[in-house]
This record gives sequence, structure tokens and C-alpha cells, in this order.
Amino acid sequence: MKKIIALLLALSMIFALAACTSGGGTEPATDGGESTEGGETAVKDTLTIAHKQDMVDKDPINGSTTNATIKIKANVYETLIERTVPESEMKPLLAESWEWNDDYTELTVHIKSGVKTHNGGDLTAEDCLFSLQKISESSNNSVTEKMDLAKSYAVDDTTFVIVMEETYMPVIANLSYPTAVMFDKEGYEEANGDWNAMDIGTGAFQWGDWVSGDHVTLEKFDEYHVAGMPAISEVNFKVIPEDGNRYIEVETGHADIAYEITGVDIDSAESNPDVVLFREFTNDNSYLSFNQREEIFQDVRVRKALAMAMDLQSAWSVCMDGVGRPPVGLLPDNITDSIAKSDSPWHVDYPMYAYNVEEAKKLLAEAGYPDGFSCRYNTGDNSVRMAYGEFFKNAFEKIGVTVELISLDGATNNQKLKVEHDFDIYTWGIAATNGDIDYANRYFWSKDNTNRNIMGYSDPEMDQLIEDAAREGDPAKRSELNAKVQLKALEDVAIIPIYQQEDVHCYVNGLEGFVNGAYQSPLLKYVHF
Amino acid sequence: MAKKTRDKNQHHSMVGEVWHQFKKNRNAVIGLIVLCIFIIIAVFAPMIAPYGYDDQDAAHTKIAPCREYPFGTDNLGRDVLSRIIHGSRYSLMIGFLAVTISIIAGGILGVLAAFYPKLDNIIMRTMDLFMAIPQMLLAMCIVAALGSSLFNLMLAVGLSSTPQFARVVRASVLSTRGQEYVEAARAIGGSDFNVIVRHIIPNSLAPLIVQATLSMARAIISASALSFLGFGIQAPKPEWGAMLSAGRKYIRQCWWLTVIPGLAIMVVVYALNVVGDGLRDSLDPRLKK
Amino acid sequence: MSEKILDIKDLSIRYVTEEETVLAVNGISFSLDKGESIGLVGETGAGKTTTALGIMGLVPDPPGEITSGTIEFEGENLLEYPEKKMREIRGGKISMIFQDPMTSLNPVMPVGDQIREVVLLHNNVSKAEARSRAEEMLEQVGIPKERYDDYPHQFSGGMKQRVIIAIALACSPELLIADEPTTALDVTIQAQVLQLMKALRTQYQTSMILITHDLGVVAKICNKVAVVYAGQIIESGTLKDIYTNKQHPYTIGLFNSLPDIEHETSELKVIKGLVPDPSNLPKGCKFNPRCPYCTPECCENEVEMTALSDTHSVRCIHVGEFDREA
Amino acid sequence: MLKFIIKRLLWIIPVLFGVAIIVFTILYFSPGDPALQALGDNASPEAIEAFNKDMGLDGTYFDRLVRLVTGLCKGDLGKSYKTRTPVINELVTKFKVTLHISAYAIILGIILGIFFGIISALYQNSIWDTLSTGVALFGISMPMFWQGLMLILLFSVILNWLPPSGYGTWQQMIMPVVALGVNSSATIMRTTRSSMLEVMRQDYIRTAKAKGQKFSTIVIRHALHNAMIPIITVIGLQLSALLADSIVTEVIFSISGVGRYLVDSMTARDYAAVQGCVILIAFVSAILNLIVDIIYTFIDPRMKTMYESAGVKLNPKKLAKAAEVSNG
Repeated sequence: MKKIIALLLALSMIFALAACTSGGGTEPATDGGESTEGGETAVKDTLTIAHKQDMVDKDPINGSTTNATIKIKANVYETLIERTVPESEMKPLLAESWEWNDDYTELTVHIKSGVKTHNGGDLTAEDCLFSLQKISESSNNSVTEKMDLAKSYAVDDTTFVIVMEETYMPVIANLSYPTAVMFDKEGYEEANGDWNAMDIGTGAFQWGDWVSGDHVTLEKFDEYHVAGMPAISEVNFKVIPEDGNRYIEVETGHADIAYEITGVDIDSAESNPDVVLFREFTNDNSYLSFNQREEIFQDVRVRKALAMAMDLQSAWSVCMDGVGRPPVGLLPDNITDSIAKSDSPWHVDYPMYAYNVEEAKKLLAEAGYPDGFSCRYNTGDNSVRMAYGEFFKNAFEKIGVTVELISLDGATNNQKLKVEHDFDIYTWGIAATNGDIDYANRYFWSKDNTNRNIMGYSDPEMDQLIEDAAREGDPAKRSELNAKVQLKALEDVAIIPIYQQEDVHCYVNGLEGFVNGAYQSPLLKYVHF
Repeated sequence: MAKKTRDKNQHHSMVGEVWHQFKKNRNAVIGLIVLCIFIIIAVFAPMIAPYGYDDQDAAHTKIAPCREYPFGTDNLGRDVLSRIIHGSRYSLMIGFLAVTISIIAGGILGVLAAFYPKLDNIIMRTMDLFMAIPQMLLAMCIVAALGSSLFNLMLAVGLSSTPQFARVVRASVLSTRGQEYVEAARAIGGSDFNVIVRHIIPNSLAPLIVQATLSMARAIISASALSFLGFGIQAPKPEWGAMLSAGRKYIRQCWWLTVIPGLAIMVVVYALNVVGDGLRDSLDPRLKK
Repeated sequence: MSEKILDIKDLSIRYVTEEETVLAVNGISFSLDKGESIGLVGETGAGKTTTALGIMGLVPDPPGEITSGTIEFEGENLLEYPEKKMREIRGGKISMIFQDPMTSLNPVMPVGDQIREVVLLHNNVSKAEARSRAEEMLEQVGIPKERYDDYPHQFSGGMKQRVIIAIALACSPELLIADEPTTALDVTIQAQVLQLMKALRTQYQTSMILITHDLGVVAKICNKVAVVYAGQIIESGTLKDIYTNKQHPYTIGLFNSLPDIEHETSELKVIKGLVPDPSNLPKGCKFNPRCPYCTPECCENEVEMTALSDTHSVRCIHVGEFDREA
Repeated sequence: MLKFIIKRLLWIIPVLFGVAIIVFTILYFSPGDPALQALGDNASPEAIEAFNKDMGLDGTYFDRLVRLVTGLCKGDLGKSYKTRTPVINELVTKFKVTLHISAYAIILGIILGIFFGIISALYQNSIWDTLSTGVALFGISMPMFWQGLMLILLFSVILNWLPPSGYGTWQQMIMPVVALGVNSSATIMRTTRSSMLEVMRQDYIRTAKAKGQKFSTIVIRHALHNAMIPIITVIGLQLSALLADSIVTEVIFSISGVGRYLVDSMTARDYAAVQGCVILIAFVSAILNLIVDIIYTFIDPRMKTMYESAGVKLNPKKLAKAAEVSNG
């Protein structure tokens, strides 16, 4: 019997040991928890953020551009140009100013002097050209599209010229794209391009500790190029994928900020005096569209009929739990040149084809489907889009179209939609991701090779409009071309936007300076208590 | 001919005896009743349910349980009671078919292994390999490979528990095979197939039935867990695990969307477990012999 | 020879379950003098083992309960003993050898430790002393003491029974109850074990109750015999009384069912019928359904013991009215 | 004995290769392009091709299988498609977390399970017995993920006592450990109960009683020791089951362990990571099984004799038992 007791003891020792050794790696998380309680006397200068997903990698140019990753990297690496939100203006960040030559083929960039990198270097024009070169070699090289980097040159330490292959206006927006970051050449070469070993950015924060899947910490960069920033000395991103839990973390004081809280938590947050809500519309719409490689959906009457069967207002109120809004146009109104802007000379109301079941039925009959038809509808595995799917399934049935819902996981769905084109109806998102409307236009460009044109929309006239718009240097003319693209897409029912997304974050009362940056990445350098 | 009738009588008395033992177990009887109720509900779902499972009502979303909607309504304004009632079809069907799949696949493999020593090693070592992967993981991989759909979910759950059935069947067949009447049947020239079908299968049934009942409980839980993780059924089918998963984000305001499907799963699984326990206990004296 | 060590009077034990009540022992009385040994003989299910468990205070409760009677051991009624005091008796003053040596030893404990355990419980000795006592016991039952640390599965059935005997005798008990000690053993081993028991009993001056259905074993070891049927003693007496002057039809039947080597007969005489269902005992004489001499009176009233001599009594109203050899 | 352990350790190797091949084959036929997932929407065809080459995703089934097996021989589980770092590094940190929680959970499970199992068996049919068997049956009937959600609903949302997610502080540990532990304690309790009932009926218990031994000593020294054999089997199986259950637990409580890594990798089509997780879990299960077998020899001398006698390969009887109870 003694033996057994000894054995059990030994066993529990093993477990305890295992427990202890693994317990070691967990202390940083504890710090985060304490900081919220212990900050009464001095001004609190640590920040704990409940973050939806882990960062995928530290590579800012060739690495992941998932939303969650950018939200972190944007505080460590910076771009030359910054796009403000929600105005969508292009403002200097690392660059002080920039100017075009007359025929829009050369872009001269003056960078701020005295910008330090985390590894102690100075950011020079040389570094910037090197950074652009590395970007052009990466898989995210759309940023340097149409740039002729071989011919580009540095004028002096703070000035360089980007030579273009041809006129291409979206280049300014591209320079604000989160992968268009500037870094120290020397540091890069020293570490042989191993991003996990490098900290060569210019951001207000530098890399701290990263326990994959659990948390990422950032530390204050003391020599940040804007004086007095940041106020926070340490940021801890706690990874909490479970939607409801992030809000609970803030509510229970275990985090200062919760990113991406869901609609269901908005009410609770609003009624809680200790919690402040942050809401801002994003520049992307979710849309529903059809496989226009199939004969049935090539008929614009069919697309129109289905559009008219969709009650977007009701759908929004049922599916979105108060987040976002029904779409205001083909593209959100916070994109430059969007005709959804109410002051746009080309403004049209959305939806262009209002909800009307009878009319929809008539159109279907005209198109040769008096009794409707049946088709598949890929919603993906996003719960909101699934809810919309369930709602529209019911709606389409009212005009005799029976729908089989298919909610595949992300990867399989991607495969079906983008590679195999094996779908009938689907939902996806459309956005001017880099801030330039050209990015959104290309969803309708038949020559697109980046899987944006999932629906297989193809119209030579449209292609021409899109290409012309990208090449047009004159802002007014460009706006007109962009408006034509949007009008045509709406008239043709190329896609049916179904809702506009919204960023909903919340933070504890007492936290100040919480602003959103581009790419839905809040800029933590402004945050203070 | 005479032999056949005697067999039948024996069989009859065995069922009677088991039932007699089973009746004494109050819990098991309650479990059986609950199970029967759920089966009836599943069969007559469209008649019993006050609404269709996909009847949306944008004017009545997220209503807490009340007289009109005893289990409340969900975010799309669908009656949760009706969805639970319709959902019983999926849960029971998944449980039943998944177990059927594993019984058939496992049964064939087990019988082959037990009967043909040459195959035994190959089959059982392969089963060992599969059993080295936890069932849930295996099911996840299979669903990932097949794509998520109701049928694939059942297939994944069924296939992932096949090795266990193969073992039970093999063990039980091996012990039955040694019995004299089987030796006798072989001695008088019964073909292998004949011996298996006529003698071995009926006599190996007892442990199989117990295992099947308990496995069905497990299959329902596994399937709902997979649905919960998003590897399961396509919306708007009201499978309980999927309902729970969808209701999860409303856990703060609409507790009924998570609590009720969970309770439904638990009650059915509980019933299956007590019935399984009851069956095992009442078959026990025979198993021991 | 006249000091009474055990005196059981009117002991009744029944098992009560939801479905039925089993009357296992129905008023058994017998007594045992110091140094004497009595054989309780009867068919399986007659209540012999229950009686023994009653003496040990080990009738499983529930479902068993002792409904009447006294068990006086060295003048004190064991049934009134509290559990703690009873534990001191068990294994110390009274010990028991169980029927099946294969299952009666703890499979996960070295055999020596199992002997030592009982020594430690009843003697105020150190562990080392207890160990040497246990080793001594092993030697006495014919097992080399080197096997102290071996486990039961490393022993044969006969060896295990020897270990059990060693456990039973380790504390030199006043009374030893042996419940079918040889039934589960091979015939050759049986003889050895019996021989051993007999020798040790003499050595330790232990009184003994031997429970068996084997009349041959009784003849070898005991000096008194009680025949048990349906929870009652139906005939008791000295070895001589029973073997040469059996009176009860059941006793006669029992003896007749023994194969008789001297008078070679073509067929064994078997007692007709089965042991009565103890949950549903017949009225009157419990043996009446199977008795060839049964008369209507037999089925009316309980039959009392009739004393035939100082030592010999029998429970039959027709004593001497029939041919014993038939 | 040592020979037995070595034999069993050697047996693990082919099992791991077998598991790797099974998982690889299943995943090979899965839809969804890892490159598309890893590189995002803007990836050019050339980038995808380069990615496939870099990650060893090019070539036929057999090419890739050979690469996998040779990699395994060198202890290389491959590179994660998502992070492009060796899978093994991630696995080690994450596995510590999972092990930590599982260890506490199994300790909780063992303590609760054995305690209530013994109580239940000793006082069979008493109110305690009815209560604890009833609760245990509920325990195994409750879907784990639901149990986790209910814990969050109660302790985080309603009572606001415990943080709903994360890993590190003891407050964060409570709910996941309870969710995992209660489930396994239910199974352990049921086994303990039936095993104790069985043992208490045995003749040697009567022998011990006849020695005049105290009841409590009989229960612990004689009964529990004998009853431990099936209990240990179940505990071993529960440990493997816990590893699988931790998938759901980690998802619900946002814990960064192997389970969540597996689910994330599965959705991201990061097959190298999925393979790594499954192989690791199979390996740990195998080791746990071996430990259980070694513990048997301490508890049951008969096992030791059996192992020591020549020709021990796998213990088929035990595996059959394992089959019966696994996932229970």
C-alpha cells in the first residue's frame, strides 16, 4: 500500500512539476491584469487590449495582412503617407511632403529628418528606397505596382524620387498601404531579413514579448519622431477569439480596451458608465452576387429580380444586432469619389432597385423563369453572413427561387469561390482597401488577377472605364470616370451590397485619445489616461 | 425445424429475462420513456411543432420564453421550440446513423479479423493506429477532408468510432467462436458465412447492443461538438449543436438560445446513457456466463 | 473435556431482499466443548456457511439479519458484542478457513504480509516480530519461508489453502471454523491438507467446526456430527451415533448416496427431489416432500428434536419406525 | 521489466509513422488551398507557386508523403504555412499550456472521482450513492462546450467572479479546469464505484474481515488497492480524452493551447500544423498508455509477472478494454 501512496505522490509531483514549469511563461498576463487595478495613484501607463486574433508574424511587408495582425504591426512600423479616418485624406507621416512632376511620372518625396529606427539608426532616403525594393520583391508587391525602382533615386538624405513606368494615380494610396512600411536597411541586412529577429521600424512602439496564441506586448519607443508620444509605456494584446469574452474582459476590468466587440454587447456597453463605446463605419461593404459565368445569372433581369426580392433594411435589423448599417451605395460614402456621398454630383440613392416582390416576380417571368429556379448560396462561415443567408433564403423563396445554403469553412469557401468558381450565389466584401477607389473598381475588372472579381463580371466598356480612371491625373476627370464605373456596376447589378461594416471597440472610462487609423487599426500612440 | 423453434424460444426468453431485469431499474425505464418521447417528437415533428423550423418573423426577434413562445425566439425571429422539435430529428438521426455506420464497418472488420487469423493482424494493427488518434481529432480531420454537411458529419463520427466497434465485435466473436455449438456448426460443414450469420452474430449481439446505445450517446455529443466548432451542419438546419453555436454570441441577453439546445442535448444523451447502463446491467449475468 | 467453549441456542438468520425472504438458518442449536470438533454436514444451501458467518459476526447486513438465538462463546453472548470487541475475537480467538482458496487471498498482497496482518492485529508485537511469526507459520504449513514475499498467483491451490490455514491458526485461536476447506482441491491435495489440519489442531488444542458435505472428511477429523437440513439440525450425535445408528431418513439417505466399495451395487441411491427453496419452506417437517416415510402428521406441525441418548438426538416423529438400511 | 518498457517505446515509433500517414492522407484529399489561405486575396500566381515550393506543397501524393516521412525521421514536423516557422516550436509552448490545464483537471477528476466513487460503493443505494451516481451520469451526458458556456454565464456574466478567458492566473484556471475535470471525474467515479462494488464482494475481503481487520483499513488496503486496476486504466484513457476535450475548452475559454492551435490551423488549412498537433497528441497518448502500463505493475503483481515473461507485445485484452471506455 505504501508503494501506491508513494506512487501517487510521485505522480502528483510530476503533474505539479509540469504545472510549475508551464506556469513560468504566464507572468506577463498577470501583469496586465494587475495594472488595471493598481493604477489609481500614479497615472496609469500600461494598456491591456482584448484582441480578437493572434498576430500571424512580425514580417510587415511579405507577411500576413490579416486585420488582427495589422492592428498590431501598424504601431511598430510606419508608412510614408498616412490615410486619415474617416476623412480619407492622405497626410504626411514619415514623409514631410511629396510632389508630382507635370506628367505624373515622377514622385518626389521629402522625408522628415531625425526619424530614428528602433535599432538606433536614422531613417534616410536610402533606407526608404531599400524598403520599397524589398516590398517589390515580396508577394504583396501590388504596393509598388507601376513603380520603376531601378530608375528611382535618392537626391539627398531626406529626399528621393520614385520614377513611374506610367501614370498611375493610386500610387499615393499605395504608399499608405500597411505593407508599404519604411525600415532601416542596415538592420535588415544584419539580420539577413529574418523579421522575427529584427526590430527596425519607426513606430511609437517596439516589439516586446510574443507568446503565440496568447499575447503580444509592445514597448514604448523613447525616440519616437513625434515628441511627447506615446504616453503609454507598455501595450499588452491579449488574444481572446471568443467574441463575447472580449467585452466581458473590459467590463470586469481585466482589459482596458476590447477590439471588435459584437453587436450584442453594444447595449450592455452603452448602459455601463464605466465603459466607453467607439464606433466608426469602415470603408467596406458586404455584398451578395452571382456567378456571372453561368447563363442564368448573365441575364440582368434575373439579377435585378433577386435584388428586388431583398429587403435590406429588415435584413440589417434582424442580422446585424445594431452594428453597421444598410449600405448607402455601391461603395461606402467615406471613400473619395464614392457616389454614395450625398454631395457627389453623380449621387444616386441606394438601392437603385427598391424592394418590390411583385416586380421581382414579373422580372423573373420575363426572363423565362415564371416558376423560379433553384440554386446554391455560399455564405462562408461568418456568423453574420450566415444569418443574412438564412434571411435571404426566405426572401428568395417568396419569388419562387429555392436556395440551398452552404456555409463552408473559410479555406474551402475560398477554393470554391476563387479557384473552382463552383458556386451560384455568394457573399463577400468590397472595399477600397488601400484608400483609393481604384482598388474597389477592380472588383469589376475582367482582367483582374487578384481574385477580386469573384462573380466573373465581364464588360469591355467597364474595363476601359476602370483603366482610364487609374491613369487619369486630373482629379475632376478622375472623379467622373470613377462615378461612371459605380453607376454602371449599380445598373448592371454586378453586385448587391447588403450591409456596411462598422468598427465597434470599447474601452474603460478614463482612457483618452482613442482614435482609429486606416485599415481599421486604432493608433495607440495617441492613447493616454 | 425443431431446432429452429427452440432457438426462437430461447431467444424469446432471453429478451424476456432482459426486459424483466431492465424493468427493475427505475432510472433506465424513465430513460427509455424519455427516449421514446423524443423519437415520437422526431417522427411527428412537422405536426407537433407550432411553426416551421425556418419560419422567420422579423417583428418577433429575440423574445424571451413566454406563453406564446415557450422557448423564446432567436435572432431571426424563429420559434426556438419548433427548432428544437425539428432538431430532434437531426440529433437522433446523426446518433443513429453514425452508430449504424460504425457497427457495419466495425462489425465487418471485427468479424473478418476474428474469423481469418491472416487478416487479424493487419486489421487490428490498423485499428490500433486509428485508435492512437483521439476520436474527436479523427472526426475533425475527416470532416475537414469531406467538407461539412449533415451526411459527412455522420460519416466522420461513425468512421471515427469504427475501430472501437471492430474491437468489441472481434472480442465478442472470438469468445463466441470458441463455444461448442459454433464448433459443432462448423463440424457439420456450415460455411463460414453461414456460421457467422446464423450463430455468431446473434450470440455476439448483447455486448454490441450495449456498446451501440452508449456510443449513440457519445456520437450525439461528438457531432454537436463538431457543429459547435463549425465543422458541422449547414444552416438553417436546426441541429442542436449548431443552434447552440449560433446562440453563443447572445449568451448575455438571450440565455435561452444557449441553455435550451444544451439541455435538449443533455436530456437525450442522459436518456441514452441510463438506457445503456440499464441494458448492460440486465445483460450482465449473461455476459458473465 | 466438559468446558463448553461454544454454545449456540436457537439461532435463526434470514436474508431479506425486496423480492423474497430467505430463511437460511431456522433455530440451530449445538454446543462444542474445548478441544472437540464438530462436523456440520448437509447439502449445499442448507445453511451451514450462514451459521458459520453468524458465529464470526460476518453475516452481510443488509440483506442478512439474525432474528433470534444466542451464540455463547466462552460464556459470553457474541451477538451482544459491539463491532470493536467482535473484531478482537475475529481472527484472534475464532478464526475461519474459507471454501475457495483461489479467491480468498488478496491477489495484490504478498502472502507473508497477509499472515503478518492478522498477527499484528491480535498481538502486541513489532512488525519484525510479526514477520518472523508469519514465517514460522509458513514453515508450519509446509511452505518455505523464503516465499514470504511471493504473491498468491505464484502459488497452487493447495499451497494457497495452506496459507489460509496459516492465517487462521497464526493467533492460536480457541475455535477454528473450516468451511469446506478441501472441496476446491484435488483429491491428493485434499488428503494432505486434511492431514495438516488435523495435526495442527492437535498441536494448538483448537476446537473446530468443520463444515462439509463430505461424510468421509468428517469421519477423519471430527468427534461430533450435526446433520443440517433447510437451516435446521435434523440429527446430531457423536461420530459413532451418526455413523452406526443413524435415525433420520435424510441422514440415512445421505449415507446411502455414498458409493459403497464393499457392497458393490449397480446404482447409487439418491435422495429424490431437491433441497427445498429456503424462501418457501414446506410446513411441518422440512424434509417431508422428499421423505419416503412421510405421513400426514409430518406436514402439520413443526417437529422438535427427540433425544435418543445423552449425545444423540434426532428431529423426526417416526424415529425407529422404519428400516434404516432400506 | 526494462525490456518491456523498451519494447513498448519502440512500438510507439511505427504508431507515430502510421498516424502521420493517416492524417496526411486525410488532409491531402481535403479541399481548400493552403496557399490561398496563407497569402491572402492579393497573392499573385507566381507568389502562390513560390509558396507551394517553399512549403513542400508541390509534387504528387507520394513525393509529399516521402518528404513527410523523411522529415519525421529527422524529428522535423515541417513548417507552419501560416507563420512559416517550424511547427515544433509553436507546439512546445502551446503544449505546455494544455498539459498544465489537463494536469490540474485530471488531479481534480481523480480526487473527486475516487472519493465519490468509494462513498457511492460503500453506501450502495444510500442517498449519497443515488445522488453521486445521478450527478456523475449528468456529468458524462453534458456536452463539454455547453458546460463551459454555462460556467461563463454563471461565474463571469452573472456573478462576475472569474475572468471568462485567458490563461495564467489562478482565477483564469478555475473554469477550464473545472469544465475538464468534472467530466473526467464523472467517468472515474463510475468506474471506481463499479470496481469497488465488485471488489467488496470478493472472498478476500471476507478473509480480511475474518482476520478482525478494521473496516477502513479493509477499504483502503485491500479493496481500493485491488479496485485501482480498472481505475488506473480509466485515468489513463481520461488523460488522452482530456487532450481531445481541451480542443473545445480552449476555444471557449480563449486559451492558447494545442487544441485551439489545431482548430485554428484546420480552418487556416495549415496542414503542417494540423499534422504536428495530431502526431504530438498521439505520441503523448502513447506515452501515457505506457505509463499506465508501468503503474499497473506496481499495483498488480500479476501484471508484472506477465510483462516479465517473454513475448510481450501489446496487451490485447487491455486495448480491448480501452476501446470500450475511451471517450467515456
